[in-house]
Amino acid sequence: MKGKRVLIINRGEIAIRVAKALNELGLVSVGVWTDNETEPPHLEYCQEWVHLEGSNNKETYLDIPKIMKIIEDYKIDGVHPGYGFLSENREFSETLAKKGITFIGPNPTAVYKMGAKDISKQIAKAAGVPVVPGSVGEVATIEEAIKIGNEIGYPILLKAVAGGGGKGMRPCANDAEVKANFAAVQREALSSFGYAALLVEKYILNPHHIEVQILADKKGNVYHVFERECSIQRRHQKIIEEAPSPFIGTDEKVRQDICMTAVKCAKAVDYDSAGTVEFIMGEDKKFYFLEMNTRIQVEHPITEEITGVDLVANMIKSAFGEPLDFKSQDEIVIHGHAIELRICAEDPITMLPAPGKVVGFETTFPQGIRFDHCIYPKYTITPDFDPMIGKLIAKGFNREVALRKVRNALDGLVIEGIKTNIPLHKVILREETFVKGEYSTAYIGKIKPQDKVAPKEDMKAFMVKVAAVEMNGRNS
Amino acid sequence: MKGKRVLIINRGEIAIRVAKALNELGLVSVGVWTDNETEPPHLEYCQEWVHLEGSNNKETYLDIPKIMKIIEDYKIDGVHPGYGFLSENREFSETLAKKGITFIGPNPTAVYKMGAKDISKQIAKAAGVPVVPGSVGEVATIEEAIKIGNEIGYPILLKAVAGGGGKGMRPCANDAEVKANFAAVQREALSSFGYAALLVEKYILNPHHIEVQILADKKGNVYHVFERECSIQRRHQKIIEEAPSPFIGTDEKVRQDICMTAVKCAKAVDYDSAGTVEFIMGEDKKFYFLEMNTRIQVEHPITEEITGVDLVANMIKSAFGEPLDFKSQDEIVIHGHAIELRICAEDPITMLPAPGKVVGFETTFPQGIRFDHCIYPKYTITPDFDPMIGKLIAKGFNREVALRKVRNALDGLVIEGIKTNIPLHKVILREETFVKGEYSTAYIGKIKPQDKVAPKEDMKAFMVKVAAVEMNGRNS
Amino acid sequence: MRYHFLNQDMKEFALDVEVNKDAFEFTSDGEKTKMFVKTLAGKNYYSFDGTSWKKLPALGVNEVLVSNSEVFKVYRGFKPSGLNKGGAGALITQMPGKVVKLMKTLGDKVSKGETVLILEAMKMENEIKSGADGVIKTINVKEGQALDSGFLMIEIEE
Amino acid sequence: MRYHFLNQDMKEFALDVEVNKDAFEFTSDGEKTKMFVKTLAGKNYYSFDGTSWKKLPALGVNEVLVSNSEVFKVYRGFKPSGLNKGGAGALITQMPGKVVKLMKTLGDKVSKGETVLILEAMKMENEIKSGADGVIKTINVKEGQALDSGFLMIEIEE
Repeated sequence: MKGKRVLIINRGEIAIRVAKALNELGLVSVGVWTDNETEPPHLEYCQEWVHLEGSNNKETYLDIPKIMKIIEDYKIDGVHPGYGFLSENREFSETLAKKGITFIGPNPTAVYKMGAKDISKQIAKAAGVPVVPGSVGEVATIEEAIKIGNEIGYPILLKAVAGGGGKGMRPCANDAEVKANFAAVQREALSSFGYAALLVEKYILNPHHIEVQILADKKGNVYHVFERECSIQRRHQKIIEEAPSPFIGTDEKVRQDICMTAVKCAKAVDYDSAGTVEFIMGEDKKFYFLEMNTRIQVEHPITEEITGVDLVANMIKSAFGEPLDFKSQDEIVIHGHAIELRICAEDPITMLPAPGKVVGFETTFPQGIRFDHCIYPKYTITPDFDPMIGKLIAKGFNREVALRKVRNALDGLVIEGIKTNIPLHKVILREETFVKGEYSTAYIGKIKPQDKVAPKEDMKAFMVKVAAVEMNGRNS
Repeated sequence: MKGKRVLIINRGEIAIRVAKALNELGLVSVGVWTDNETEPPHLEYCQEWVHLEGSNNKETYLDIPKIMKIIEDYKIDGVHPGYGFLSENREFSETLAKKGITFIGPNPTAVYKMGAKDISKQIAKAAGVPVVPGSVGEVATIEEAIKIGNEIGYPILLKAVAGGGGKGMRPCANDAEVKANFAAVQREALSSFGYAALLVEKYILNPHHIEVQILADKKGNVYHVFERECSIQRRHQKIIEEAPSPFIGTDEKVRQDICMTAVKCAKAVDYDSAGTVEFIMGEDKKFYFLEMNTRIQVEHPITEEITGVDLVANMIKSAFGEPLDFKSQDEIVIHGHAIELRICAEDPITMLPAPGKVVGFETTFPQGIRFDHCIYPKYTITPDFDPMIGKLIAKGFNREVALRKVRNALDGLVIEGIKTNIPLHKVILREETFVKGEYSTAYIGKIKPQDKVAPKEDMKAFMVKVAAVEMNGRNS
Repeated sequence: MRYHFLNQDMKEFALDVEVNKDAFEFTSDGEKTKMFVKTLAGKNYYSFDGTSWKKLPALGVNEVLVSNSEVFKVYRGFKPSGLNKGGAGALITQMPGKVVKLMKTLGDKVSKGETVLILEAMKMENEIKSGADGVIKTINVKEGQALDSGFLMIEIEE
Repeated sequence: MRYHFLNQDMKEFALDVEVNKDAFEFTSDGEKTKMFVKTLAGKNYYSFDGTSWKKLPALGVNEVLVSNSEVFKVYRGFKPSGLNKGGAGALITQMPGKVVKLMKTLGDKVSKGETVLILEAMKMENEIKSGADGVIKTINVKEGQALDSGFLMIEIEE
């Protein structure tokens, strides 16, 4: 494996994380720069720099023929896709396989099977993994919906087939509510998606998003690296993650159950890399398969922190057929607690993206903090890329210690010149139900921590900003 | 405990480490600056800065009346002494106790009992802890020495009472060698120390320096936080430490034994803070008590890394009578492996101190690295202070991973303008017996890694330095 | 030295600062506040009481200053006269973005509320609507162009 | 531009560098080596082949350059004529230190090998001995004074 040349076809903090692992393992990390990001900070960690021509993602990180050309020109042996972009693209992984290039990720069949939502659910079901109960296919009439409601038990969700993002769906608690809502959801579906067909699904109250990290080698060994709770979300995107899950807590039976179920899912598609099986868990701790992400995930660091397993390095080793760092599931144990905050360039109240240019950046962290990021003074966050610019991760002996550390770290994180969600995180980290660990995916919508963010800091904060400008001018 | 004002009467990396813990716990960290270090980097982490007048250690970090004055003037509630300076000074801890100031360390009696070498050995012996077998007091004649040699078993060490630093001591394998060497050691003792009296002590071949971390509260609960191996030493000072000990390895019986023996020692002096019990271990894995350090130690981070226990935070909590992060010994487990390299301003070949001014400083580390340091560009290392300027710590899933990470990190650590032992560490980390973990305190003397350090780098390294100067000039 | 801050809603306030070597004196609404400053090991620090110190970020002079959810235009030492030129007919970017589509050309008639162009900011498309009835007088952007915050894209003559 | 390097044993070598915008050309012992340079995100990088890049530290211009165990005086662009003034009678610090004790005063006779002053460097005392028989001509230090490396402490007239 040593000396192999690996192209990182990604940017930002994940490109840095991957480059670090490649360098450490003795491989050659090859990074790219594009015309709409000519000075990407990830090149700091890449041993070689290649120009990927183009000024938007379609011309660069998504352009398979162009990437294949670079692979040929620069004698690349393997590719790490990071997350997003081509990380779960069947065509890309198949093209690489045909050319004999190592894809640092699962085999193309696993990518395909888990990539298609309906296929992945069928596979999970066939493997004996619970999926959210509901109709098989479209539901045409109110009567049919009521029948299913009584079969699977209320509450149920009436949902547009083409739906997503909260539109075209309504919960119903009994037959009467189905009758009252059916036509309305159909109309909503038609107007929003141009297609009126509905599905019926069990409605899970105050659900938890819990996912299980999988790590597998090319010899059929599939391990789980325990779970993460990612229930703090806005716009169906995670902003805070924890490991282990405070909701599962000390219930080792449920923990074992969900983790081994994830292994079952992964084995069902002959999974052979790092990946994540996502579940939805109800208040009764019953869980249902949602999907499997066939890539390294944003929130992988919290799992690394509590288990000591270097997921990215092991993912690379797996891809090149090297043995993993462990030989049995028993070697992987949870140790302490980790919390990750996604630091995003966005308005802390509206939570809408807010690109811009960083003009000041300082960190003063306690012990036990990891900050995976791509920020530097003068860094410009363009509308082209994801607004997530860093991940602040704290590890502690227990949840209380981790919380104490991440709170102190957040107070020591200063990013000037752009809006960030730091003020929002500050509110959440001191909010009672979060501190107690008693939250579900309904958190942001119900508790509304964003309403407690002051739109503007006090006058002293402005004095500090003015002083920072004046002092900086003095020193240069 | 929150809001208490704590004076850190130390400097460098340990002052930073302590300030971080104080801030995180919600206390007020008060740091000092002196006339021979007016811009100490540790103030970056201190909330308040106090001038400790004086231009040498005697007038500053060792001046108890001056420190007591500051404590009064600045309404200080507690003091953290770090390591060195007044950390193990009985007078200081007693003076604080009288004034009702919290000393973040053990009670004065424990400091005193463990501070006096002969008393501490007696206490250990009385508590049933093995000490290195030998004569009780001075040995006047050859016959007496031979008698003891036969009692405790050869080899033995003839040793000047006043000895130290390798002078005035010779090992003897049998009666004949005692006869041959006795007079010579007496002469050496007389010429070196002005005092001819000798001791006889069991000679331990290829010994290992193994120490056990202790953490205790003020309610009589004493815990061990496992062992560290510190056998890589030069001039009887540690330069590389590991946890857990590769020599103890998977021998859980010995590990339990040495750790519980350390707890016994600590309990014998009613220990009530963080401390370390040092042992010498022979090739037969028999171990003997050396001394107890009643302070936080330089190498505490490797224990923090493998156990997840924040030693410094817990030491502070203990001092203020707060409960520790755990309630039973079982909660503390080893998880992975950690290695620490002490980065010193010294010649990498002669290993002699080499103060100077840092003119360039850059780090490019893999994941899993912790660098506790006080280095910044333009930092001047004065002859007044310890040459240790940083500690490079790697944690890995196992020793192999930790070694891989620390090796890669070391390659990414650039300090220009002063001599450092980085080139020496680079040799050791690739040297066979070290890599195998088969080394004793004889390592530096026997393997002589310093001989493999090139006195001068190649011409390309000079080109890089020239380019660094030219490019830096261009940017400013 | 007077600093003028102007937010997106054209609300403004001022902060006076007297810069000395070791301390700044601020005046806001007639109230004076002293701030001590110090440079240590290459970094800058501030203190309101002379004993408690905190780090200052190395903050480059910038026209824009962000405070939680509000963005302020900063004018150091002067207050531009034409501050309120941004009337209903001036379409100014509120955040950086990229022009996806121009719906009008020069001279076109537009009515209040009509979409004039589409601006993409972080994967989301925003319809930029005319604030007045009138005629397109100037177009300062083209499709595909990336814009900073506060950029005057289009002017409409009422 | 020629760089002269002189180590503690007065051994010297030179390195020529031609500075261009994107590349440096070095000449050492007649052999040419090209180095590419680039600035990225506020940091400097170098490459000998144009594809493999490594970070350059922000290295301030300094008179002293350290290479593992050797310390070099660096002369950028010139070679001082009086380089070899440091004869046996000139006592020059080899590392930074502090003067603990002066054993002689101006005009005192000293013989070769005799201790002239005691210099403390990192908790260790070093006796600085005369390299020649002679008379103390100049004393540039006093007790307690902290000295940099390469400082001419005392001159002895032979």
